Amino acid sequence: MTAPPFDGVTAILVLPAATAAVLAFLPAYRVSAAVNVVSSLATFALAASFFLFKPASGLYFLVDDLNIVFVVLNAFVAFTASVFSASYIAHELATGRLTPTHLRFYHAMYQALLFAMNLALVANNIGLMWVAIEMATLTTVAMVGVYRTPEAIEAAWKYFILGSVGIALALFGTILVYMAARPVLGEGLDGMVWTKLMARVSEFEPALLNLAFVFLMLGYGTKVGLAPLHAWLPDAHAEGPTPISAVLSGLLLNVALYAVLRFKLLLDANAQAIAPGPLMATLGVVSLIFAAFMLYQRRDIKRLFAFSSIEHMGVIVFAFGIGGPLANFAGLLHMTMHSLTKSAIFFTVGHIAQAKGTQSIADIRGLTVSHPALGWSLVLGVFAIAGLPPMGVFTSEFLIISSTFAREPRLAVLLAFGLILAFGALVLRLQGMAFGEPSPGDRRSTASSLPIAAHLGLVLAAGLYLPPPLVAWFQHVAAMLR
Amino acid sequence: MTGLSFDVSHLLAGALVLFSFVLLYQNRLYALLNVFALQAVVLSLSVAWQAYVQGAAHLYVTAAIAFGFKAVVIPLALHRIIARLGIHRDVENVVGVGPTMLAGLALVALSVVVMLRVASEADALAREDLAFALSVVLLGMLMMVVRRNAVSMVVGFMSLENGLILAAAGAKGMPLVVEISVAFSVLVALTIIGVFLFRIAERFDTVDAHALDQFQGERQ
Amino acid sequence: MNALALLLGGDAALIALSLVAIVAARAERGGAFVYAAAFALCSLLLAGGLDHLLGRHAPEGLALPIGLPWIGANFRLDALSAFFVAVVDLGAAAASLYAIGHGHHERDRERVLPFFPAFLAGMNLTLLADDAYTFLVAWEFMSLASWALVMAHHRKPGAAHAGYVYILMANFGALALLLAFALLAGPAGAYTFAAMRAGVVAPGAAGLVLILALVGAGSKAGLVPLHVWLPLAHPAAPSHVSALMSGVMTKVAVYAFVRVAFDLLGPPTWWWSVLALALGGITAVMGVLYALMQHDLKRLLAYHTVENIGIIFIGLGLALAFKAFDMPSVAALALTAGLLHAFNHSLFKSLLFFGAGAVQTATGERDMGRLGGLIHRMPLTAGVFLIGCVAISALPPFNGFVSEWLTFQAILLSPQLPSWGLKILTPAVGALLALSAALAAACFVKAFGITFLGRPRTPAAERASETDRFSLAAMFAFAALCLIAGVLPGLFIDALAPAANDLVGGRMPAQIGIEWLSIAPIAESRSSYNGLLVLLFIVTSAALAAAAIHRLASDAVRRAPAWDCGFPDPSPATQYTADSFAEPIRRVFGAFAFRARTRVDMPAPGDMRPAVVVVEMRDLVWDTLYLPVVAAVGNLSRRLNRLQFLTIRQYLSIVFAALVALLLVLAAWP
Amino acid sequence: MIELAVNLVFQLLQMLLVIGLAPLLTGLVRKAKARLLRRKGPPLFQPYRDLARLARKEAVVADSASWLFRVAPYLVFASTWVAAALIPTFATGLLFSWSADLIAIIALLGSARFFLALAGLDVGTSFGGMGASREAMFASIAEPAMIVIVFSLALVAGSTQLSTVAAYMASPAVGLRVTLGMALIALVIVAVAENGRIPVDNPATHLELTMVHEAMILEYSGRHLALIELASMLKLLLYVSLIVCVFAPWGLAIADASIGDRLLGAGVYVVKLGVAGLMLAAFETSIAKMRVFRVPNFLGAALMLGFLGALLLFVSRSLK
Repeated sequence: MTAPPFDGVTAILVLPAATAAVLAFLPAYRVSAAVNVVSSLATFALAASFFLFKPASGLYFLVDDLNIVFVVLNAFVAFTASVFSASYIAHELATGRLTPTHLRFYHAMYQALLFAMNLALVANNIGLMWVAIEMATLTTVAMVGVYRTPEAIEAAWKYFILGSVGIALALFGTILVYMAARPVLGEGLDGMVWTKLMARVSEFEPALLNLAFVFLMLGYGTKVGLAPLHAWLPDAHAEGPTPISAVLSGLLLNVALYAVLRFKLLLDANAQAIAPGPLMATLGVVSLIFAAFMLYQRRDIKRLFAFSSIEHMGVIVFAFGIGGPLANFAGLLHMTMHSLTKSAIFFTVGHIAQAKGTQSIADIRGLTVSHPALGWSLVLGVFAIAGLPPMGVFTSEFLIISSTFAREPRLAVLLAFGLILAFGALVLRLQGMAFGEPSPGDRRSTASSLPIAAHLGLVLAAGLYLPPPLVAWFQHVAAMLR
Repeated sequence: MTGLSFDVSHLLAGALVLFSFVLLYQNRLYALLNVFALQAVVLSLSVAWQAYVQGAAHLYVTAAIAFGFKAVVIPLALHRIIARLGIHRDVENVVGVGPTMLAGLALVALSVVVMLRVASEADALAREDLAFALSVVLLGMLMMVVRRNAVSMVVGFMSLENGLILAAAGAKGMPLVVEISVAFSVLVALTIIGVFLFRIAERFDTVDAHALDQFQGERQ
Repeated sequence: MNALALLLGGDAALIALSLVAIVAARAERGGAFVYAAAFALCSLLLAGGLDHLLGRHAPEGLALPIGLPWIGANFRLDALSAFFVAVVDLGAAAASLYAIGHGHHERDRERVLPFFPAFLAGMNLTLLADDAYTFLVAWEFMSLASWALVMAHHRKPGAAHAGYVYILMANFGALALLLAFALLAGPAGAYTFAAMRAGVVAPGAAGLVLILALVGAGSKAGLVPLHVWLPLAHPAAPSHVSALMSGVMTKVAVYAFVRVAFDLLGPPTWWWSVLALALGGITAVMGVLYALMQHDLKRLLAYHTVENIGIIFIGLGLALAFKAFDMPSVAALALTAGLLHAFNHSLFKSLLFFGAGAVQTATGERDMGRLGGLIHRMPLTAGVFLIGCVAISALPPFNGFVSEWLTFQAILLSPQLPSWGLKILTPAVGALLALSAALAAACFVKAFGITFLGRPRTPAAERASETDRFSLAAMFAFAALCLIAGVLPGLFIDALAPAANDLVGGRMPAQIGIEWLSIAPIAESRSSYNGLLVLLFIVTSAALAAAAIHRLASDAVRRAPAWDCGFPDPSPATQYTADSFAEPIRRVFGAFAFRARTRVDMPAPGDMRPAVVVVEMRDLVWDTLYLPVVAAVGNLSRRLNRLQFLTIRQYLSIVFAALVALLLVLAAWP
Repeated sequence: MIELAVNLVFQLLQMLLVIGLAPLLTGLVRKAKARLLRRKGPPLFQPYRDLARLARKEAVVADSASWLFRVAPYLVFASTWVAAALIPTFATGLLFSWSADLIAIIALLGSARFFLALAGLDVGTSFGGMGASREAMFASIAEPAMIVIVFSLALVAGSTQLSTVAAYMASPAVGLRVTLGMALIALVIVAVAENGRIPVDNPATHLELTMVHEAMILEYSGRHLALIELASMLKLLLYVSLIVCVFAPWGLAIADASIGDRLLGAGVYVVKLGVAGLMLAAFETSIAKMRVFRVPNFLGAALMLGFLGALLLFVSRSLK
């Protein structure tokens, strides 16, 4: 096996890993926060450089149009999230929820997570991808439990157990893929190299592929948070530090989704194997409608938006399941928009929780009166995520629904039903929180509002104008996803 | 592949499934651990056999890990935990043993059916092995589902993992098997440490999985 | 300088203004500034629209490289858009003018000012959009801005509920329109209106599109049973915004329906018109009945908007019918009637809401039961409000009568229709129309009589004072327009000719040429009307009578306490109230329309208990259509919510079950 | 030009004629009723005297009344007069007949009612309110009934233009139609209700709880009262002449008829009025007043009849 050329790919892996190692021994939390930001920025810069000169792909690493989108998006959100967390944790220290020791661990884990996710995204080897995703899961488990409260421990435990089972299923799927590949590609590493698999998948044993996809879909689907495998997601979002909630919703789900997409491509390329589309579409619709109903019963603001993440993951998976250039384009766009918007919302929620000193929706009232900027950005964020124009999410939902309705009217109606249901729940809660007589608690939040502004600005811009290069890129990827 | 080697590996795999059933049947914690240790031994044997048949040296490592870690270390650790927690009472099953057995049989049948759909040009050993591995995985999961006690949940998880190792070892020339088995050992270790930690931190008065849900998100 | 560019520029300026308003809201005179600017811009837009409409220019198109990639943002200005631009911006300009004065009384200025221009821009852009994406963006933008304005007084009880129902229904409607456009665009995603016009839709699909358009536009316009949000939201907003929402935004919805049904969708099928006609008729009657039962002035006006929307849709439905059977000139008559009524309604409904706003600021009351006698304190407002009432009650010589008269003329031509269903349906709709007109008159006798006439019922009403001059200016302007449109309807009918020509391929005979400026929809021998002469007759004969009596007989007047059949009661509480006025009508219609029940508890002589009358009315639409849905959603969500509180083991079993299920599927796969 | 002048003259004549004849018709009805009740009854020309006396008296206006209270009588009178003037009484070719068709005439009466009801509310007494609200209720059914009747007439004659309708009715093309019969009955019912005659309302009563029209004008006196009385007399005349010109157009002078014909037409018209008045009197004396809340059913019957007529017409049309 040839060693991968030392290039951008290695860089975006080595940099976070090294930073993680350093941060693990940095006592001063301010410094480490700064380091965290800088390193994330650097990673983002490196990732962005992929657009200019695409790194070569080797046996272990692969950089193609599909995962560049993911890598860059990840790096960007990771960067903004690090900026947010840098200003956020100070408050956590002040309130004594965290100790400097915890923070050292926290920052180290942050970079480790970044490393794991990048690895998962650029891995060309399905085994390597599997290892990376497991690592990402474990690190996030550690971060979810960082507050050490019973709730946090329980959330982490739930996440850990369900995650491990998912991991196990995914591994079994991976083994099956190898088994299917071996007769064709022969023994050894080739049987796991995605590009080689892709090249000759048409000759693989379809039955094995089907079986493999079932396990992979369930295994990685658990990470994507598709109903009914979603149980870990709300608690994990609610009990961890808010930056981590943002990272979970904005990044980790995407990484798992990326894995699913890869294997979908694999199955699509084999004529005899069952089409993965219907299964994905079904899971997507189920998640969407289920989450929409669940939204009505939420009492905790972070859980509310966690469920909205499930809902949108459903929409995205549905779009990819439906397939076709329009739907795939819409799916990619929706994924991007969702990452930006949802992380922005979680940033806002972090501020709100700090300002009001609570996460309970019932105790948050009249934000637009007591904290106008905060309140209105929450309104903006929720309307964006609820798919109201002129926000980017509307664009993707417009494309998804319209392209589906022309082909699968019933599904489109279900989709529309789920969306309006979720819309109703979100706005119901939003009005309670943003309007009316303000509730007590008007502490100012220390955290910076820059990330929020940046994200919402981007989303708004995307709704009004998508730069042609980006469009062309997405269209190319959409065609590749067929 | 000669008939003999085929039969041996077949035999060992079958034994694994058998032990999974025994695990399902077994409802005393200590006995459960012993049976699990036995299953681990059988696993290591079958992996070793695969190593011998395929002439793949790295599989011996996996076998060693399986033996050392699963058949010796973990059972001892769990013994100590149980002793510490004083929960050497019966394992309470969610459903009776009889139904569980039937469900297990059904699962094995299911996995065989699914595997038989695989066209036969994939060599027989792989197929049979996979069928057994799949049943072990499903049985392990079934065990996780039907047992309330955290220790037996861990055991179930590990037997599930045994199935994975079996499959991995059976997959001829599959890379990363060692890494994977190591990774899983880490996973299991963490699980056990988790269970152990909570006990030491005096957070939960029992390791019954129920207690872990006492807060249950936002129920008020 | 082409009109379209001008209009788009104006809209951009409005959006910019709304950004400026965020800052201006803090300044003392900020409100006046913003409204004045909005007034100027709207006048500009109005000029642009009129120029295109009256200049009979050819349609103009313009595509901007924003919005949906590979399609861009397309805009188009044809006769129809131009007409509605004129309607919208006329109303908008008046509302801005009114608000220059009215806005002073606004406490939460920072919650109103930024959204007001945005709202105007949204409406204008919707009218100009020429592709599905742009249209929906503008449409939702309009809804969003108006939602924010409804929520401006968010501390008031009920405001949150109103806003919630409103935005939910708005989104529902938008989704329906989206689906309609999706069908029109087809799987290839041809989202431009031009492509939709070119493309052909399968008959079944076309019917579906029409239904979706009816639902989408109807939910915005307030067609029964999609009207529930309207009486909640319109009154909740500040009065100048209520005027816009009721008088103007509903017209944008009408535009959406006309655009889809007459323009984008191919030749109609006859049963489409049945839908529109039936819905229109029911809406007209139900709307006015609801209105009659109200005692909140602004709610009454809002409900009455529902009635007028019904009348407009009757006109549109007739047009569809005649178009389906290829009678262009008659279709033109019906369409003109509908559009003209849309215009007229925007005039007098805005006027009435302005008046209601003036009353509210003068007395702080919206409940008619606590008003009365205002004609003495605010004579000017009373005068214009009276004109509005006469006009909306479809009484000659004002404009409301003209459009309803035209609608009647169209109905009278329906026997020429070959279809049986329509033969039977149309006279029924005509009867409903007549019924709603009569009830409307009763409704506005009540509205004006209880609010402005009689004796003040509360100190607040007694201390009322005349409103400011800007508000009066706006109201007088619209009152004048109501009269002009009533006495010279020919001008407006001819102005509408090109729009009708584009949509149904026919036009009414030119009205300007006819002697004495009267109008004749088909031929003079058949039917004609001359508002001007009627006005002249009434004025002259009234003057004659007055002169004769004053000269020949006495003109002496003696003031005295009211006689009241010899039992004068000083307490104003003995006057008829809004509810008691509507009581006879409630007894006639309420029983089946609202399940109205009246329980009278009359104590026996000597018994000291007070007598009690309890009237219970149920909103059947809400009870039968909406509550069940709400209950079902709540129920289901509660059931599903249990899934969030399982133990880890149970979650594992769910995952396990999913796995087994999928494996079974695989095993069973052919 | 001459034509125009002649038409103008006849238009004016018509206006004067209606206003001149209206009190006479009322007087005739009163007299006939009294006779039927074996009373001597007031002289035939009593209404003129009443009006004159009222007009000479000073008008007493309640303190709480507004300018509307004083303007309303003139508006009511004017719109009723205009409406009455637009109905071809003895000749069709009236100059301004095309300025308003049947629907417009109904609407004019509607505006008269509108202002009268407002005037009733203006003073702010309970009786005024009661009258206004009941009047509104009656109107809300009477007007649709009237419109539906217009539908069926218009469908028969192919026009809502009264002159055209009358001309068509006079022509032999009509024949006997069930629709017309229904329309006639319905029209009579509406006329009875609109003019507040027995059984709907009793123009002679001042028993508070039973009165409708009288309750609205309770506060009026002097010249205002005179105008309103005259207006209601005009209204009665209007309906009667409407009925006769549509259903008994004999002797009606067609547009370009000679002076002689027109005079003849006038004579015939007066006779027709007399007959109608007597019939009305007979009808009124033969039945009792009904409860207020049975009136809607009474009017509803008219509505149904008219509607039925229209439907039948559709059927026959499409069969033909």
